[in-house]
Amino acid sequence: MPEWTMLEAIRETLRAEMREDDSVVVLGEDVARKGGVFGVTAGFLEEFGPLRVLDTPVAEIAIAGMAIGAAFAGLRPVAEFQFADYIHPGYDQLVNEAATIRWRSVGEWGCPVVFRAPCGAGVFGGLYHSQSVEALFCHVPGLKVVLPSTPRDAAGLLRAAIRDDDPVLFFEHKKSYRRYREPVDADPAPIPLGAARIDREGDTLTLVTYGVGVHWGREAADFLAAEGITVEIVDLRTLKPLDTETIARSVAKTSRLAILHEANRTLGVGAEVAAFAAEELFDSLDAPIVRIAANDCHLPYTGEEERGIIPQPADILAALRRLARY
Amino acid sequence: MPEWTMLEAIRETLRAEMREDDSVVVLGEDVARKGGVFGVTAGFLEEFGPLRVLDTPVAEIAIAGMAIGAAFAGLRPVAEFQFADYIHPGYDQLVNEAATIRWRSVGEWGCPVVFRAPCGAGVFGGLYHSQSVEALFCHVPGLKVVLPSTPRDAAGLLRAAIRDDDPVLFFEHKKSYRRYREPVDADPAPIPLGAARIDREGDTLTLVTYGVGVHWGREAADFLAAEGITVEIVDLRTLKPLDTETIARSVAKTSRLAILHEANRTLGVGAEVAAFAAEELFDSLDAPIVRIAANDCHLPYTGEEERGIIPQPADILAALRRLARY
Amino acid sequence: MHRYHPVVATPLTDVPASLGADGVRRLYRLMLLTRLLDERLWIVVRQGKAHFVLTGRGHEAAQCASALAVHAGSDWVYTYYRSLGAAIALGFTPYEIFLGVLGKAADPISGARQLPNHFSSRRLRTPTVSSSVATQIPHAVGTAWATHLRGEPVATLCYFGEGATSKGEFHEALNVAGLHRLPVVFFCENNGWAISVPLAEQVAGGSVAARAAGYGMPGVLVDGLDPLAVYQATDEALRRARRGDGPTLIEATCLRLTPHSSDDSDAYRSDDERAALAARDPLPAFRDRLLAAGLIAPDEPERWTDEFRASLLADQDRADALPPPTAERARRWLYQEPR
Amino acid sequence: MHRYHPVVATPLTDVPASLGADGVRRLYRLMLLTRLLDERLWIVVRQGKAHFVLTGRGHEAAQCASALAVHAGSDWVYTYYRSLGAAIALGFTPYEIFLGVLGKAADPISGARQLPNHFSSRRLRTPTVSSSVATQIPHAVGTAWATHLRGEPVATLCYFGEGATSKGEFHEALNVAGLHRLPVVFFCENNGWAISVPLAEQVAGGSVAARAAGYGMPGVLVDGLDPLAVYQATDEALRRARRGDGPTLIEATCLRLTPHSSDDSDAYRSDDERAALAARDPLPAFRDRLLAAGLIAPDEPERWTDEFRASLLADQDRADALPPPTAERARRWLYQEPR
Ligand SMILES: Cc1ncc(C[n+]2csc(CCOP(=O)(O)OP(=O)(O)O)c2C)c(N)n1
Ligand SMILES: Cc1ncc(C[n+]2csc(CCOP(=O)(O)OP(=O)(O)O)c2C)c(N)n1
Ligand SMILES: [Mg+2]
Ligand SMILES: [Mg+2]
Repeated sequence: MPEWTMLEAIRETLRAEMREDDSVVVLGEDVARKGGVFGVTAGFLEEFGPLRVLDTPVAEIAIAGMAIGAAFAGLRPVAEFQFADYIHPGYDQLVNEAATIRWRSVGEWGCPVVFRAPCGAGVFGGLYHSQSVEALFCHVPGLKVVLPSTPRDAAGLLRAAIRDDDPVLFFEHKKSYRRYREPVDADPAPIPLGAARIDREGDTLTLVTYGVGVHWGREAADFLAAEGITVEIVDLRTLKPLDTETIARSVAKTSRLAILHEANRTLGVGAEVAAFAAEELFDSLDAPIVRIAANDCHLPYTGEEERGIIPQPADILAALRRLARY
Repeated sequence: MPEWTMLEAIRETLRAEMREDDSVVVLGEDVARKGGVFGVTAGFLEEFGPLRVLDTPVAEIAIAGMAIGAAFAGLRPVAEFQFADYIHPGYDQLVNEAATIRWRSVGEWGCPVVFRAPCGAGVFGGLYHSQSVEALFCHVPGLKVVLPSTPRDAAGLLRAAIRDDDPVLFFEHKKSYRRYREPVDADPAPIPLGAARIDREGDTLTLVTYGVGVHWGREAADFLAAEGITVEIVDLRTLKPLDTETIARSVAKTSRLAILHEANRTLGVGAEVAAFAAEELFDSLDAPIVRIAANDCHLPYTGEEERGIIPQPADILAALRRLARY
Repeated sequence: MHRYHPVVATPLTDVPASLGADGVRRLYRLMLLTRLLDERLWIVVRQGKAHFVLTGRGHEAAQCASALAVHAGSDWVYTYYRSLGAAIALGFTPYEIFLGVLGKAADPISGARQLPNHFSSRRLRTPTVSSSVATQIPHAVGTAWATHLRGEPVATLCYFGEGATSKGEFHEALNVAGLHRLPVVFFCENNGWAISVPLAEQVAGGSVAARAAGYGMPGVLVDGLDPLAVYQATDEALRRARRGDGPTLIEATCLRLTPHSSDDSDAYRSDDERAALAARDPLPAFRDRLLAAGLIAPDEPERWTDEFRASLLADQDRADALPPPTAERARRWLYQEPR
Repeated sequence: MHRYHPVVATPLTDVPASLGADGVRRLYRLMLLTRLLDERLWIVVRQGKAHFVLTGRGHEAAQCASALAVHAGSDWVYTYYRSLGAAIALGFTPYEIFLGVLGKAADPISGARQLPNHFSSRRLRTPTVSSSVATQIPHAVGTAWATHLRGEPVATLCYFGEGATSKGEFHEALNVAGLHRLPVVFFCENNGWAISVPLAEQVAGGSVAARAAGYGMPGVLVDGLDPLAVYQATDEALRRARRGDGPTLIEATCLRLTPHSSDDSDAYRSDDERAALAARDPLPAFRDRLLAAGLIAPDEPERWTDEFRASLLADQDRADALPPPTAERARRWLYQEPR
């Protein structure tokens, strides 16, 4: 089994899908000649040619809209937004088009498109290369939203996303791209969309998180283990649909729920998880729910100021300790 | 005091602001010759001329972007999106531009623009004339989001929004436009953005809602009063920033919280209210939080099918009864 | 650089070969049927049997003639909410349209989820379109990319109004089509109004067809009241596309003989303006040309009118007898269902 | 309909009157200062003292000359992330730019919140711009609407790259400017590349200036390596705008002599291509013209270079001594603060 970073896992899975299925195509800014700004599609132009690996103009409406139109004609496009921050110009095509096609045609047409976008902060990118935008799509029926944390998950989820018959937003945290390598099946089994994963088991409290939050959570859990606090980490993997069953099962065991994400707190994914728990798991909860999230702010160029917004290790530890001891 | 519908209150307040302050201008599709598709700006072209009441092409990026640019130059534009459903093409200008201008210029520039849009269902408008999109903006720092339920509130909130130095999304539910008349001060005091209002007092449970939900809530409360259940209705009025203090005060009294909105449940505004309560009011709560909201779906042309999505009076009553008796 | 060129009215002695005399008769019948259906739909709304209607009265020549140039079921077609005539010419039936307008579950287009006349048919390769103006234009370019990539000798035809040309979608899509010489024909029905906003405040420069030059593609201005000129222009453009010679932008000047929709008062246009438009109605003009050329018999227009009226009433009744969708259906097809 | 016309290189004997010999010397000094600052900034990044830089090497002629035609502080200017030379010519100081690049709280442009070189100054009527390509173009049109409405005799100048012309923003904005003949000048710096995508896959038809005709405004193609031609074209366009004669679209051909940014490998261009570009560097060319015309003395270029280098190092050191922003500051100015 090859050892891959998340970036490699995404590249190789995408490549394998394109080899296997002629209808899988790639489009976006700088995806061909340059192979993408992070190198996700490096080498694709040479292997699959300029029509299946299409360098588009700087035109996000066209990227999203063409992917949809190509899907009408039977392709399975994987469209790249260069950064999640630049998905907003294509928002109408995602929300008013991709999300509604199957429903508005009572099942006659579909939209099997994967919209990929690197997201997340910590790279000195300023407010236009740092955003976490996933929650902006979770309110919209008809979409699916995925955000993997590990190389293995990325491979299995991307495969599932490409094979899914509905539009999937597939976000990739830039700080997870090269975080570490792990053995990944080069022919990975698709991971069903909508299935969370228990990243590690624990009894004291449940930490629901995803993406880079999983890594933050692991670090915190390692720390807290020494204090006798065992954290059960639920990696959501898919943010829409939400795997409420796995959350419920974990909370039934721990009776304490914390939610962690890099995205802004207000109406972040954590709000939905908390609301679900406050409705459906109320009687299992022994303590207030805790959300650990960005401090509702744009993100700056400097690391110093960014620390005033994004949850820091000490914040996470303190919040989890408080919850454990409530 | 004149008796106005909400539509008239909005029209007359906007007119009064334009009379008082030359820098207030209006732009949008069909706002001049036609006076807007709902007549909000009827007569404005004649009074203020074609430069202050600008019929734009069908171009939502331009509507939002020009309003922002005009604000840079000292105007206070009130930009209209013809329907909330058509705000999505301008999303980038709202989220990446309007919302960030003050922050990214460390206070040197601002964006005193009101973005108006009629929203909401129940008018046989199908999926492109029925949407409730307010939650899609509440996750974004730097924006304010307002959605009034009554003529009086609409007047005071619109005045505050126009005078606010930051970008305000001002949604107007189409089913509230002509619901009823009430006396409205023709020179209304601005209602501070971020202040909820207790629409009616009650002891059994707190119903946090806004917009058309307030009217649904009133009907339900009337009904339940006969059963000895008294509902305290909190009309949020401003959805961002959220008036958590008023919510907390009411829940401290009733110990039971329901949230009602027409917008989709998942990551609707109710999710944030519920998450806040589950974090901060946990110890006051005697029962699980209840969200009453649309069933996560697009909205159809026919009333029959729409009833399968939007909370119906019976659903609201049943949910509130269950909560009261928990 | 391509310059845009106007298509001159085709004399009837010079009927396009691929259309033929039978085709011309068929074209007139389609326009007539469209018109009668259009009138019927407004009556249905006025009678309170439907909530909303939006039709293409004054666009029949442009719509029916251009759609007849399509290889239906092989070429791809993106319509818009005003495309009633194109839909009828492509093969949508009045019965299907009544099902949508009357809000019936059996509506094959959208199960009465969309507002009426948002056409969709897999059989006719007419993908579902939304009400969000211009969103279908990049879709059409994506479809053309797909057929080009697979080397299929088919074209994609994309309809929209002149108001839609003001949207970013129009520009981004035409740019890509021009860059890759994709097999797509952009067909703009310029009726001079986008709801209440006239052409002079919609299209800077005043010409949609002239924009084509900026995208390196031919721009064609055609009299959208002359069905044969429209047929010829569209037929040529579709053939160019099918044989790999790239995209075309066609601007067909039309009339909007009704308010924008049944929700619109039309108060921003004067009675005089409306009368002037009505005097240019393409339908009687084409009928008279065909009568003069002897291509239709003197009694045929009236006879056809009566026949169509009767069949439309029957269609309406048949549709009206069916049930609306149920609340229980609401969340079906949000996502793919197990097959 | 306006046709686009190329501006022919201005002979040095024919220095634009409003610029004058002193202006020409000043222009060269600004270009030189920009270039030296540019080089310094890349060194700063290479030394690990800053995270990121993006400059306009090869754009100095187009940027400095066009900005000199601005009535700074009266006209409005929208820059973009590559506008280093325009910024310097408008009146931003290298010290201010170092503050941003080095991530200092005192950065007056954005408090080091934005990536470097996202210019903003109330004094210079240069509103803050984002990294989201082309978003400033509708802003410029809105500003022009505002000044037009108030009857002010000022123009708005809006800079962007040729990649930005592919965005819907460009189209929607130019259409409105054309419709209402707003006092705005669109200045496209066409360097042939949008990161790795060349002009041939970016601009269908190949010409940005030619797009102007479709919007009913003049399009001007100018050699962006010739500062005097650029000055003349911009000066004329700004005057037209100020006197109420409407918008202009200028396309200035530039070179991108660096990678897109310090994060870019430039691997998609060959060494030969890069060498060919370097051979056309506008800076030595302009210097030699000025020397030949006797407008600058033989020793001046080197003397100025040394002076600028020294002052830049001093600016850098002065900036570097200041502190970064604090975490506590992060949420300030999200909304208006009590004054
Ligand atoms: C994105 C968007 N904005 C606004 C509207 C509201 N609207 C519906 S039709 C229309 C005018 C379109 O005019 P045009 O393209 O000329 O088509 P016509 O109706 O004249 O055939 C507008 C503004 C919409 N449907 N979509
Ligand atoms: C909306 C948006 N999409 C994508 C990007 C990423 N991006 C940054 S610069 C750039 C290329 C712009 O090229 P051009 O307009 O020619 O300007 P240049 O950098 O060549 O001066 C791209 C695609 C962005 N910043 N904004
Ligand atoms: Mg029109
Ligand atoms: Mg460029």
